[in-house]
Amino acid sequence: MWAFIHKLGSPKWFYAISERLLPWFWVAAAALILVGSVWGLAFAPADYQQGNSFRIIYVHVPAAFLAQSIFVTMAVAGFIFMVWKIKLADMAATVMAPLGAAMTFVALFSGAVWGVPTWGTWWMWDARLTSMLILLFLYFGVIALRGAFSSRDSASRAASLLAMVGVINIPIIKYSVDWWYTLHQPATFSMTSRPAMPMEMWAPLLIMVLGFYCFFIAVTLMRTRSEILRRESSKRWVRELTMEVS
Amino acid sequence: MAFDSLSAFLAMGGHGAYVWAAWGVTGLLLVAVVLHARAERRVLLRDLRRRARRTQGYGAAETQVSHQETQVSHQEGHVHES
Amino acid sequence: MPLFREPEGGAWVAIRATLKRDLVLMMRRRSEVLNPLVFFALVITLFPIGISPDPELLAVIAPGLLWVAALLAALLSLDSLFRSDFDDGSLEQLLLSPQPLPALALAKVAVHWLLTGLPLALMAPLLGILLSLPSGSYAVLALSLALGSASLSLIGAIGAALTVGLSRGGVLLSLLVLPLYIPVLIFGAGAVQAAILGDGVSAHLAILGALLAVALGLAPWAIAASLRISING
Amino acid sequence: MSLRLQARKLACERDDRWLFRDLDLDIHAGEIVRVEGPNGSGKTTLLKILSGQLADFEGELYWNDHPMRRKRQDFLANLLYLGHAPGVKAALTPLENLAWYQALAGEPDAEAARFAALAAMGLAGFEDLPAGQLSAGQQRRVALARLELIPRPLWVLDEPFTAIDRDGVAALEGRLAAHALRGGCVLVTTHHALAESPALRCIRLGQGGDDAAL
Repeated sequence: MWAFIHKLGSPKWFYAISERLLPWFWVAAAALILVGSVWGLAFAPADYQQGNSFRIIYVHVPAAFLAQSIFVTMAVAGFIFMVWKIKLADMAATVMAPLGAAMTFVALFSGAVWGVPTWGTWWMWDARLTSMLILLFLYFGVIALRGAFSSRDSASRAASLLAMVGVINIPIIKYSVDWWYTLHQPATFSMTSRPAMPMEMWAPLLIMVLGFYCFFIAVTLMRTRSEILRRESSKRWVRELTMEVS
Repeated sequence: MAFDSLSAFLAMGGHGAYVWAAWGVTGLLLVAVVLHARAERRVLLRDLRRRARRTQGYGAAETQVSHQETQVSHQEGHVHES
Repeated sequence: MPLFREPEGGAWVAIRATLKRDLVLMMRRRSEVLNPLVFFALVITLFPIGISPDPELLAVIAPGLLWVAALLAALLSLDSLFRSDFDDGSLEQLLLSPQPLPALALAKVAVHWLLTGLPLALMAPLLGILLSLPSGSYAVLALSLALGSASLSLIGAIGAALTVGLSRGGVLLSLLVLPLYIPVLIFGAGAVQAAILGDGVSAHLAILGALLAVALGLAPWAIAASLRISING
Repeated sequence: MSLRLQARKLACERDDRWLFRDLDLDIHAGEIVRVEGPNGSGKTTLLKILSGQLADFEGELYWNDHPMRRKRQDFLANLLYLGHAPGVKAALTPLENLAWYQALAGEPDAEAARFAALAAMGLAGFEDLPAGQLSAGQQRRVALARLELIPRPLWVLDEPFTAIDRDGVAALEGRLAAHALRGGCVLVTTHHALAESPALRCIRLGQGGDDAAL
């Protein structure tokens, strides 16, 4: 068991195994996103209330899912790094943060654009959007803190700790923002929570969500591989590897 | 198919601007993430290769700088106890 | 003198000594205690000037303004929480003492709250008058601030501990800490609003208390871990 | 009493270069171990690792033949560390500074002991002045008064002679020797040459200019 975990944590081993996995995730991500896009944009029926503007859901919701999942994954990776000192986990957490911030931005942007036909305004302090905005700030904090330290080890541990503190706070923030929203804006129309979406509507959504997750895994694997090369550039196996390539 | 024609598809029932803006920005960002990851890897490999070649090349030719660099692996530590 | 004596005084002695030391230190640098209060008053003065002197409008936004201004004032004083200890080397001594670090960190945070959060809470009703805060909500304002600012001090101390080793940690500190302050702000300002509307405030205060309990349970360990990271440089 | 601090295969990497590598140390009671080396060779870093402050290193530390991780509390109860910065609060008087250290170390709150420690450091008459009004050398002496005040067998001192006048240096050197003679143990970095003695041992850290190759 321990041997397995440590093998899993070995950058060299990970570099080899991820090379074989990576193409599959790229293909899966491309295929799922393509199918989901065509289905969602062209074939899914229009919403009876929102018409075709509802098709924004197929990018908004997957991005929002990913934005939250990436933060949680980042915190878990930070925990693994702090407890078992597995540097690979920290390398993954490093490359995840910007992607998570990008996804949060996508969710915010698509939500804001969606707001124009739905609410007639570019920005509404909707509970979901507000939570997303706070999540974006949390991402900025983690990225900025990592960049502020001169020692890489301290930077990693500080960022891991902040991610863990953040992930404990996310449910609290979400709950309090929901509560605050219902207090101030009772009974406004919510964009995404609706009862009983027909299958032709949610199937492409599901495909898009899966596609986004595959995309996240593929990008993280690829960038973690780069991060491994960067951090282990003085190790013999990396040197030999770069010689081989050249 | 939820649309009768291509123009209807592009118009999205009057909401075309919003739908295409949201999708467009999302698509651009995904592509940008992929391109960035690829560029990052390419630059990194180039730097690593250049560094590897430099240490190799100098070692064959002359100079002490590279001598130090390539020999390091044989000098185990620089610590002496007295 | 003997070569070695087993530490006799337990953690409690060390905590009391740390409390006393920090209190004495703060009392000798009174401006550090007064500055957040002056800042609080100043910010509150800016709003009627910037928005409108209309009492009715001010009364509507007063709970939120008071809470936000108090929160910023508390944030302002956070940067110095561990800074001087870090600069003069006391912090590494604190970390090397054979006492539980979370408890010692908690003592420092307690002093911070006592000399920042509590005075802000006591001062808020005065500023509430300036903003024509409806009567009946003054006690709730002070109480919610007193309760909430304890959570703010605890959460903020994590950020202060993470940034203490950085030369320009001030702005970064606010970036790290402010998003985490939002739940406290929501329920704190909510309590005052509920008092104005005549709703029950006990639910809000109970949630503020729950947030404080969670912060008390987790923050000391996070602060201790952060300090250990920061001392590594 | 037993007193043994060991390090095995200690290695520390900073900014892609090894400060030191494969460093084995064995420090016993009755020894004065001086860590030498040019600026930037990692003396302070080594002291911080050995005093359990830095976690970012490779290798193992042992305290009395037990892994340090498990004996940390016991180790800290035996350690007296003096860092680069004296750890003296400028706004507090020397007495108040020492009182905090006494409580932190779990010592009984004895004012007479504090007065005696300050007097031993040549600070009689300065006990009640804010430390900020003292000179740098006097502030260093306030920090050094902890050596007199708190009975700890293992002293880890980073440049303790900084800012101290000649008489003070001699007195401190005598204090280190006496501590070793009584069965204590001193780990010290200094640019000042310590007098030869059988208890004295030197550890030299190299230039540290290597590229981090494996």
